[in-house]
Amino acid sequence: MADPMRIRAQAAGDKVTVRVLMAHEMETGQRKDAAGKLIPAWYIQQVHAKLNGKDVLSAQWGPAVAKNPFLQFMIKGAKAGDKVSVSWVDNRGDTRVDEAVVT
Amino acid sequence: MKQQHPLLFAAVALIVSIAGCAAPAPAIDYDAATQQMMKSSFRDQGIATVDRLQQDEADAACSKAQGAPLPEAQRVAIEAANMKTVRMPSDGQFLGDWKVGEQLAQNGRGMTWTDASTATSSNGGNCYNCHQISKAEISYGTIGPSLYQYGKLRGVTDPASPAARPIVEYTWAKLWNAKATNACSDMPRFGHNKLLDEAQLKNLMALLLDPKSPVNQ
Amino acid sequence: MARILWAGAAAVIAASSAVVWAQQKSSAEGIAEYRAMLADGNPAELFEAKGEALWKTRRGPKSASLEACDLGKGPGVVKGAFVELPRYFADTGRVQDLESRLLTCSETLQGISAAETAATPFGRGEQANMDALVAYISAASGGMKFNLPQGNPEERKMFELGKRAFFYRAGSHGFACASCHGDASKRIRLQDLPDLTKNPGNGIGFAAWPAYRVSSGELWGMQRRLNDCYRQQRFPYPGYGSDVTIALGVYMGVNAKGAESVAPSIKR
Amino acid sequence: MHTRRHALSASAKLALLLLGAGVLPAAAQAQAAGFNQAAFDAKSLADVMKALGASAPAASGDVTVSAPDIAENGAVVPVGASSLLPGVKRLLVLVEKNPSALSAIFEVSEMVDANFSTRVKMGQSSDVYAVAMMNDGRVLYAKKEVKVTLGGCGG
Repeated sequence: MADPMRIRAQAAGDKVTVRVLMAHEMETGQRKDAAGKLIPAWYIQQVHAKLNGKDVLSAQWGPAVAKNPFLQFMIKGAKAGDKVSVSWVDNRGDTRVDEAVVT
Repeated sequence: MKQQHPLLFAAVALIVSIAGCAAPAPAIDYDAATQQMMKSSFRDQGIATVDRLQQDEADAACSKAQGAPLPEAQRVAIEAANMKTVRMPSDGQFLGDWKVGEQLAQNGRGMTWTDASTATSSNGGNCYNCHQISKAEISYGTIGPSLYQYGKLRGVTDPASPAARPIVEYTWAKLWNAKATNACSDMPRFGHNKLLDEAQLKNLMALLLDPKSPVNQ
Repeated sequence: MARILWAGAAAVIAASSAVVWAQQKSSAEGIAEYRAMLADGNPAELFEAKGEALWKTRRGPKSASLEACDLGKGPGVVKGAFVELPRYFADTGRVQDLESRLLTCSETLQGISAAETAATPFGRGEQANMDALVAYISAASGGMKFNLPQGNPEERKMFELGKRAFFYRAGSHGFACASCHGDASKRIRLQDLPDLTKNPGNGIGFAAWPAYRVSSGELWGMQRRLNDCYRQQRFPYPGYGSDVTIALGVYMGVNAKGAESVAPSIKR
Repeated sequence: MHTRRHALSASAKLALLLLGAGVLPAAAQAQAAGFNQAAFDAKSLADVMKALGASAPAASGDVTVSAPDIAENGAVVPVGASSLLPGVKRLLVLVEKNPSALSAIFEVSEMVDANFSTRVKMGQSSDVYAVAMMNDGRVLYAKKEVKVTLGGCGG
C-alpha cells in the first residue's frame, strides 16, 4: 500500500491554505530501465479534496506532474477544527485517503 | 610582560616529545594509514576498478600538498615530465568542427561505474562543468577560468597562421595534459589519460579557437 | 614560453569576467527563486514520517523496534544525536556515522543482517528503510549546531585520515573531493560548491544532508551522497559504511562545527 | 457542461474499448471514466483544447501563471495557476514542449479559490501556460518561459 500523505491545513481569516505532499512515483512511461526496457507508466490520475465530508476540489493529473507530488489550494469559508481529507487514484487503480484537522 | 626565552619552549617541547616516545601509543603514520584505508574501502564496480586508486607522481605530490603550492623544483619537474607526454596531432591539423566541440563540451558523461565502456567515444569533455565557454549557455561552472572569447582575446584571427601557432600549441597541450603547464591543475588530462581522442580534441580546439565559433563572437 | 602566454591570458580573462558578471547574477537570482519556491513543501517530510514509524515498529527476526538504539547520547535518545555524528562507540570499538550506527542497531536489536543491508542497492528493501530513518533522525536535530566529539584518539585519527582522503587525487580524471570543494565561491554548472575544508555556514554543505534529491526524487543520506560523489569523481566503488566514508564524515563534520543543521533539506 | 459530458463519455467508451482489447488492466476501469485520456495524450496546446471541447484561448492579464525563470532541474518545476475573475470553471497547467502538453486540470468549485500550485516535470526549456476555462465559454491564458538548465556534474 502507498505511504501516507502529509497534509497541512492552516486557517488565516476565512480561508484555509491546504498543502499536500503525496508519496508516488509518477512514472511517465517514457523512461527506460538499465536493461533498455520501457518502465510502464504509473501515475496519479485523479485527486479529490473534501471539507467536513463535502466535495471542494477535483483534479485530473497527467504523468508530467512531478514525483512525490505537491499540491496547494485554498478553501473558502473554512476554520480551525474543520476536517480536510484528500484522496487520490492512480492509473493502476491504487488509491489512498488521508485526513488532517485545520489549525 | 615577562619575556620568555625561546630555548625554554624548545626544552619543554623536547621533554614532551621524549615522553611521547615513551608512551605506549606510537606515532601514527597517517599517510600509510590513508593508503591502507583507501585500499580496504573501495572495490571494483563495472569499468571503475580499484587500480584507479594508484597515483602517479603528480597526483601523489598534489594530494600530499593539500592545496598548498608545491616546492618550486618539484613543480618544474612534474610539469616537464607531463609536457613530454603531449602528442601533437599526427596530421598537423589542430582544428576540427566547433559544432561537435560544443556538444562535447556540454557532455559531462564518461568513465564512471555506471558507464558501459571506457572508449573515448562514450566520454564527454565536461567543459561547462567548470568553464564559461559559449555565451548562450548560462549553466556553466567557475572552477576554471572563463573561456568565452578564448581565441578572440588572444588575437587569433587565422588559427592556421604562424602568428597563432604558439596559442594553438599551448591550447592543445593544455587539453592533452593540463599538468604540463600547471602541476596541480584540477583539469583532467584528456589526451594523456585517453579520455578523448585526437579527433575529439580537435573539435574542442575549434570551439575555442575557430573565429566562426560562437565562443569568439 | 607557455608560462608567459598563460600569464597574459589570465590578465585578459580577468578583464572579461566583469562583462559576464551581470549575467551570472541574474542566473543566481533565478536559481534562488526556484529554490525558495521548492522549500515550502519538501517531500523529505514523507520520508521523515515513514522513518519515525519505522523507528518505533517491531521488525526483523527479533521482532524489536529501534527505540533502544544508542546513537551516541544514550539508548533511545534521537534528538541531538545527529549533530554529533560520526563519533566513537565503545561497544563496536569503531567510529561510526549515522548509517553505519543504524546497521549495528538494526543487527543487534532486530536481527537484520548489517552485511546484507550494506550490500543492498540504494533505494531498495532495507536501504529504502535507511533513507527514511536518516530523514527522521536528522530532522530531530533540525536547527541544532554541529558539534562532533574529538576527545577519543580514534575520532582524532579519523579526522586526520579524512583530511587526507579529501585531498586524495586519483582515477581517470585525477579528481579529489578538494577539486570541487576546496575553495569558496565556486560553482559546478549553476550549483554553488561549498568549501568543505572549513565551516561553509549554516545549512550549507555537510549541514544540508540528508536531503531530498529533486533529480531522482529520492532521499539521500551522507553515505549515498558520498557514493555518488565518488562515482562522479570516477573512483572505484566505496563500500557502504566503509572507513573512507566515515573518515570523510568526521573531517567535514568537525570542519562544520557550529553550523546549524537544516537536514533533511531539498537539493537539485 | 455539455462539452464536458461529451468528453467524459468519449473517454469512457475508449476505456471500454481498450479493456475489451485487453490493453487496460481491469483495475484501471473504475477511474478511467473520470479521466480525460485524450486531453492528456494531446501533443499541442490546440489539441488539448480540442480534446476538452474548448475554444481557442486568448491571452489575458486576468490569469496568472507563477513559475521560476530558471529551473535548476527539470524533474521538479513549481508552477502555479490562478485567476481573480469570477466564473472560472477550470484551471489548466500546460507545458508547451513536453511530449504531452497538458499537466493538470483543476475543477474550481465555489468552495475553493481559483488558485492552485503544483510541480511539474519539464523535458526542456519551454513556455508554461495557465489556462482558465470560464463558465461563459471563454478560454483565457497566461504564459511564462521557464529555462531548464543542466545541473551538477552532468554524469
